[in-house]
Amino acid sequence: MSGLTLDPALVARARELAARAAAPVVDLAQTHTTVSVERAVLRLAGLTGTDPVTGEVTGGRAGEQTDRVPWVNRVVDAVREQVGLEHGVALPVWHAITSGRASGLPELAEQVGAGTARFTLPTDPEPARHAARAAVSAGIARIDANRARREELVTQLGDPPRRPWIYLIVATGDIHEDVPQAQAAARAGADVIAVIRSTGQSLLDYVPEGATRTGYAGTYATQENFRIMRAALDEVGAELGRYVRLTNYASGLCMPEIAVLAGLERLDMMLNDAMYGILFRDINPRRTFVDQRFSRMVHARAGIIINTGEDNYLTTADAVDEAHTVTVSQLLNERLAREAGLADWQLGLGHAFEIDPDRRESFRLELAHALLARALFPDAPLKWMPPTKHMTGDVFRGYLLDGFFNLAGALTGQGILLVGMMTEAVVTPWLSDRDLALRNVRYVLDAAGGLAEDFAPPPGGFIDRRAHTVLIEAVGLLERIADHPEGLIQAIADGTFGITKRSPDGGKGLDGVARLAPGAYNPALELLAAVHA
Amino acid sequence: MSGLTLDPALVARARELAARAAAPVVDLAQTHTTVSVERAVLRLAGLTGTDPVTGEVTGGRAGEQTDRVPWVNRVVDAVREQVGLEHGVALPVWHAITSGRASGLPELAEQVGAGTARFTLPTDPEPARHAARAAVSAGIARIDANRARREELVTQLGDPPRRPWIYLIVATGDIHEDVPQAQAAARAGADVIAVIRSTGQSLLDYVPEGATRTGYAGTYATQENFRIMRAALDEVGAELGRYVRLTNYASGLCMPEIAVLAGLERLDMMLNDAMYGILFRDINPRRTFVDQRFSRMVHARAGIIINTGEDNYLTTADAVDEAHTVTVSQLLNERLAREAGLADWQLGLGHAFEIDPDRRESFRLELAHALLARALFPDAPLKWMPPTKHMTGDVFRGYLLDGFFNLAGALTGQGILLVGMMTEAVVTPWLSDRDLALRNVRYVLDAAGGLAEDFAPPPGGFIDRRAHTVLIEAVGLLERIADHPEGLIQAIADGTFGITKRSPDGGKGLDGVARLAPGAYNPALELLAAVHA
Amino acid sequence: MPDGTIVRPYGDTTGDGMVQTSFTLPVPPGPRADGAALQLAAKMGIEPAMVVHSHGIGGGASGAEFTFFVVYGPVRHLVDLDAVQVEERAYPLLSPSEVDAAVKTRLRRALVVLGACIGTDAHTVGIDAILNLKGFAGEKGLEYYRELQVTNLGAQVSVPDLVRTARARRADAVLVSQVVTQKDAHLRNTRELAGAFREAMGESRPLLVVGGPRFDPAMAADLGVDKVFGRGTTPGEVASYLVHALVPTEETT
Amino acid sequence: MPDGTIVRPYGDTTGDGMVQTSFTLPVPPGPRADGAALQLAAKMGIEPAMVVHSHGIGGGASGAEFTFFVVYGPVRHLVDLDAVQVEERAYPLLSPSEVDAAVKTRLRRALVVLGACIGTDAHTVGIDAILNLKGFAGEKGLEYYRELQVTNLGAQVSVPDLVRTARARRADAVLVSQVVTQKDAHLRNTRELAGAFREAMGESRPLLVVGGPRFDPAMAADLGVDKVFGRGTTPGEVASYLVHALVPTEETT
Ligand code: B12
Ligand code: B12
Ligand SMILES: Cc1ncc(COP(=O)(O)O)c(C=O)c1O
Ligand SMILES: Cc1ncc(COP(=O)(O)O)c(C=O)c1O
Repeated sequence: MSGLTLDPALVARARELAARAAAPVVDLAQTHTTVSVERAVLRLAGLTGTDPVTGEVTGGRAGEQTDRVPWVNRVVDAVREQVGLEHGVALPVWHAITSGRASGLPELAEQVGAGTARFTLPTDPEPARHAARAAVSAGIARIDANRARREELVTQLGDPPRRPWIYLIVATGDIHEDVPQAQAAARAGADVIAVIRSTGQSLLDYVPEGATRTGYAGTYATQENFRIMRAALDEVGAELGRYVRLTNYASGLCMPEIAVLAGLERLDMMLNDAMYGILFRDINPRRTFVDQRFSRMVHARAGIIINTGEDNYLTTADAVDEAHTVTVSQLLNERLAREAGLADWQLGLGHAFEIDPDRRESFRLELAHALLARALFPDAPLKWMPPTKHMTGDVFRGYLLDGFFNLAGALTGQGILLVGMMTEAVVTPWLSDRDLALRNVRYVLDAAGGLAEDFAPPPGGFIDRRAHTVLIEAVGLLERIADHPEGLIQAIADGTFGITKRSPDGGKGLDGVARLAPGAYNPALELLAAVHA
Repeated sequence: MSGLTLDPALVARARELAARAAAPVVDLAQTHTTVSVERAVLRLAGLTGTDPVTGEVTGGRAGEQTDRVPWVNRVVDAVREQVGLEHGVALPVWHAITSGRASGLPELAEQVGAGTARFTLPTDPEPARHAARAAVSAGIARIDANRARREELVTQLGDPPRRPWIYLIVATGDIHEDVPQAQAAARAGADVIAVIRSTGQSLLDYVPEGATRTGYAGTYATQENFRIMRAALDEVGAELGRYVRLTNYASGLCMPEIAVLAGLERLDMMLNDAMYGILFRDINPRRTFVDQRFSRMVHARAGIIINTGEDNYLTTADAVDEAHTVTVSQLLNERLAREAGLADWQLGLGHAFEIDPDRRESFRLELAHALLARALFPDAPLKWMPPTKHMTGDVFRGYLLDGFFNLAGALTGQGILLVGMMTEAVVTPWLSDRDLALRNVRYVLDAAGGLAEDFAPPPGGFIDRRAHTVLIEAVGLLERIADHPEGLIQAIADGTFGITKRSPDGGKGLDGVARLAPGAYNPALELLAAVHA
Repeated sequence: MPDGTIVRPYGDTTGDGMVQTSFTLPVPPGPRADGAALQLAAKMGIEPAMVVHSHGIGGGASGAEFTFFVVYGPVRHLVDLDAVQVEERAYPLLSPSEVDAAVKTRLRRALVVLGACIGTDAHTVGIDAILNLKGFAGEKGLEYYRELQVTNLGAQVSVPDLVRTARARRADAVLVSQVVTQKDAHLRNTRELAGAFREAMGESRPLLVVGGPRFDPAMAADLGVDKVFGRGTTPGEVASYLVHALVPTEETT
Repeated sequence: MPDGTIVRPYGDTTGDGMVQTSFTLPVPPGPRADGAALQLAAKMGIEPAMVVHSHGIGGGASGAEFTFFVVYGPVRHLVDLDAVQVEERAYPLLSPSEVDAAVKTRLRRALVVLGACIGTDAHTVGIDAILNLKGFAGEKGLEYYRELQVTNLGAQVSVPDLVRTARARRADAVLVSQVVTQKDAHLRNTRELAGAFREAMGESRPLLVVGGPRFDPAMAADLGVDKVFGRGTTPGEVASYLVHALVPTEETT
């Protein structure tokens, strides 16, 4: 494949504009904390467990385990009532411990449960800081150990034989059905297994616990489910002599906590994008941008590859008319990710094969868009998403379309290929859909993978012209965004992405945000910043 | 698409060798006649009709119309008994008429039926020659009129919007089921409709008559069936504003006669290849090579495009190991076709997408072979055949494979694309198979047809190297064939093509061949030669 | 075909009854598996059935535990077209101006329409296609209609919230979308919706209309709602239905 | 699964019974057509069925006369694995040398095998795969066996000719291939074959073995032949069967 040659000046200009457009978001994230960020700190310090929930039920059936509120929520809520969130929970919590009111986090949680816990800010923060730092370091040490273990296993078992990596979704709702399906998929050639979440989870302001069997169109993301699937994939990986990667989803109201759990259970990739939560889950922008920064710092430390959600825009907006909004979002996500300490190899920027297949030259337009992303982000893996919007119940046509999607992935050197399902418009994938889909991928990569050698879109040709048009449109849009003091936040309010408008003060979870006060302390941020600063 | 650049010297050498290898066949054809050639003469002179057959039954049910022996057979057999075939039937037949023994062909046929006909050679051949020439001219005039009519309709309705032409097979066995299916196919985008024949027909030493409903895996080729389908396609062509072409099959024991009927009923393409009959129907080589020359002269006059059968070799031989035998056969067929007066635009040389799809790089190997044919025969339409041998009952995989076959056709500029069916390994195509297949073709050509612009196999690259390897192997094989006095005929006996051995004296129909005597006369040959000589 | 009203599937000849089917059985591949597939095909009425393809799925050390099959053959069943129940549109298709005219002249006030995706379903493209100006399949959405006062509450709306809003806004019609169907979530959610409105408002409840790609329009009664729309619905159909269901046929005096 | 011997199709959960099917009905597209498809699906035991796709086929002026459907849903049927009849191989698989040894020591003469495609069927790849040296799936064909005297008559052999040759050559076994199945040609031809041999040679007829991709191995008796082989047969299976059927188990003395 002879890539595109882009005007370097134009590319530099695009990045500089992206930095300006993202600045208000970075500033926001650096000056605020959230309930989920604080809960993540307690999780790093090792606090787990739940007690029965009272009140409203979301997700699975009533009184179910997935409805039990974790202690980390109880503790953070209690601290917030008594001293507020603006200093972070670390000082009041470890002050309670260092001052001997509780032996440790578990006992403290029990006191909270019993309503006997009392939180205050220490006059001398040093002892509390010190204790907090020590506790949190333990969690970070475990994350570091997992990262090392991954590198060890990869050298031992080996990476997938070729690019793109084959990424496959499992979604029965029942972790115990997911396991055999994930293992079957790995045996059939999947390099990466993603377990998507139950439809409701990203709106839960807590992370359920335990092994779960009651998700809708997805399985709950819990630490225990992570552990079960990780073990299952390690087992099949050993059998296959190939390290099989595990993916889950951080986006939503609990990005920081899920990021921590992913690090603690050695997940390898995480869908992580505040934009997705804002646009498609109506989560409050301020809340999730703050959460996103923390969660990405954790991912950076854990050596996890993030996947962003630009592909989703094309399910609500037209893939040709709005192609440039994908490029703009990718540039902004790159900026925000780097600021949080992620390296380029960790940036699975999203894009998708979503052009109406009945449109003339649709395949070549896809190639143009895919090549543009490839040329703009040469060191990022890139997440290449299959057709979904224009898939229909005609599963034969769908199977063909997925084949051409696979071909486009091979021709344009995508890093992560999300396997498309012929039943996309019908059901969540069946065992056989996944198997047939992997056979499709195998045929295309084996038989035509090398075609990249013969693929040479001529300068000034259809593909080259289209790619440049999109880049120019993207720069134009970035200029308009960067010129506004609120930058990206305003652009979202204007409905720039996925033709969906979201205001900075609307959506779910705003009440979980607090502006940091002077002297606020977050041991995790301190420890994580230490590395990449 | 930037075609291959072949070494002109090598190409010239290949053609010169092909001419030498084909010489014995040309000589054979020029010095012999067959019962079918002579029957074709009578058909051109307008003799039709049958009477009930006695004796062994082939094809449809006993006593059925398809078992009735045509009068042309009766007459030729009678002449042969009484005066032999070596002078051709024209002189004895028209001598009987000019000398007043019969008013014309119909009465003569009745006399033959009644056993009262007497045939002798005229002492003065001129009157008989003259009458015969006049009678046959009438048939040729009708063929000329059809050719003119076709050109008229094409200018009126227009040709297909683009290349490749979409070629589709209909095969219910019942002409009255074929019609609606053919019309449905045309409406769904087919440019060319082929009605394949009942499994037994090519072994019949006569052409059945009338509208038939009892074929197996195909419908009988009869003049009436030709007429019915021609009318049906003209009707739908007018509706669609696009001339829809009709194809049938000449190969077999009756090549000359079926060629005549095709000319008389304005068919547009004919499968015409003695090699197919020899290798896959075990028809005697001498018989069918003689028949082939006459039939191709008729096609040349009728402006019909022939399709050759090299693609079939790859169903019995390996498509990679034996790729060069396809090239060799194409060069020989080109030579034999030109000698019979066909222009390059009439040469639908066959090749196929038959490489094992599980083989690495199989798709690029296909592209190499297809490009080689394209480069060797720049002015021939080329008939691009879909995967058949490696199709399985996995219809989803089959649908995908056909999509890549379609892509290969578009990338390499094939002229005639035979639409592949996902049920290839299961049943003769269903109505829905054909419809889905055409949707497949439409998607690929609309969405990716222009990709040829970006397809540029680099010199010295995988595709270029493979194409040259095949060409060199082909020249090597041609050298060995040309060096043998019996040339092609010996090569066939050696099992060179489709790993099937056929000896010059084996197979069906040898008894229908006669070496021409001095003074032999064939008015059709005379009239047809007149043009291209 | 045998007789206009009795038909059979069509492969390549009238009446041949040919169908294709594929499925997976939790049985390792082999003759026994193929036999099991034939047994199932026979129970489905496919006879003689051909297992034209089968391959194992999964299986590592233990060998594949599942087999995928493709089966072809004729079904013995006849289809009686007379017995087909179709949700025939019992009302005329009106143009936007006709809808507006009907509401204006016969209802004499704007029609209040509320739309939402309930539960945890975040798929709004469908309801948006019906409600938003942009519309669907070339037809403008209900927001385009002058006489319809439309509010689109978006996705993930809880049923209690929806009931509250409907009462507050005096909604004439509540339009609800359900796209996620796994474990019949759409059916359960719709029943919950109907129940909640019945409880809260009884007879005076607004017209309840649900839609989504996997709904069977024949199920309205069974689900306790007034109307169900399936895949490919257009805004015009919905607007026409609203007039039919909510606007008195005679001018109100 | 419920109980080892009772299983249901597997979509994404044990016991969900999910299947996919597609077919064409001679009905113009529309709600009535979809209803007809649902009726057929119900008769096949798919309930509740989802017509997830349908489009018209053909139709010019008159409009499409056919509709193609894709239907998904759960079948109510159970598959009883115990009730599955499988043509379990009732004989051991032998290696070429074992076959030769058995024939040599126990039959004490070469086994005469005749192969052909009968009727107008020109598909020889299948029979060649079984007979020719080259063989199939890595196994050498019967010609490779020292103790088997094989003649491959090729394609388009008429039944009378075949009977004549079999008698002349004192064939122990006649192997016939049938690939074209349209209008059940393969079944009719096989019955004709069996009849002709019965008539001509009665009890003393050679062993009759037929094969082809669309044959159901369970049909041998019904067709009047000794053995039927289906898709994917290997030469070794056939040779082993010949020994089993034609070679006395005890050494002949
Ligand atoms: C777009 C899309 C998304 C977008 C949604 C964006 C948005 N703002 O809507 C995003 C990317 C966010 C998304 C996310 C998910 N999705 Co989604 N998504 C789709 C997709 C690709 C297209 C749906 C669509 O827009 N169709 C176009 C519209 C116009 O058609 P329609 O919805 O059928 O609406 C028409 C009719 O049904 C009717 N209609 C619909 N509603 C109503 C209401 C009324 C009142 C009326 C009158 C008519 C009506 O009129 C409309 C116009 O004709 C489908 C796959 C597919 N191709 O169908 C999957 C699909 C619907 N998604 C699915 C899933 C599982 C999810 C996730 C839950 C996956 C996960 N666990 O992460 C997430 C989470 C979302 C959630 N919690 O619900 C599944 C649902 C499976 C099932 N049947 O249960 C599908 C089928 C894909 C699959 N095979 O897995 N998805
Ligand atoms: C190759 C081929 C041809 C070649 C045949 C060359 C030759 N010398 O054999 C050519 C190009 C000549 C050809 C022509 C035609 N073909 Co054809 N052909 C095929 C094709 C592509 C592959 C068949 C094959 O070789 N399979 C590979 C062999 C190894 O598999 P097999 O035959 O199943 O044999 C195995 C088993 O069945 C078993 N077996 C088979 N026979 C026997 C016998 C014994 C004794 C035993 C023990 C075992 C056994 O063992 C073998 C090894 O496992 C199929 C489509 C497909 N992919 O299946 C169509 C196909 C068989 N052909 C078909 C048709 C209709 C024709 C034509 C009649 C079309 C026409 N009207 O022009 C013509 C005419 C031929 C005729 N009169 O019979 C149809 C048959 C439809 C049907 N089911 O009725 C098919 C299915 C294609 C289609 N979908 O239309 N064909
Ligand atoms: C970036 C990103 N995050 C999260 C999700 C899934 O989120 P949820 O679990 O809310 O459906 C997606 C959906 O594809 C996504 O693209
Ligand atoms: C050149 C040629 N002639 C004839 C035929 C068909 O001949 P028959 O009717 O004998 O099957 C074919 C088959 O594809 C062919 O390729």
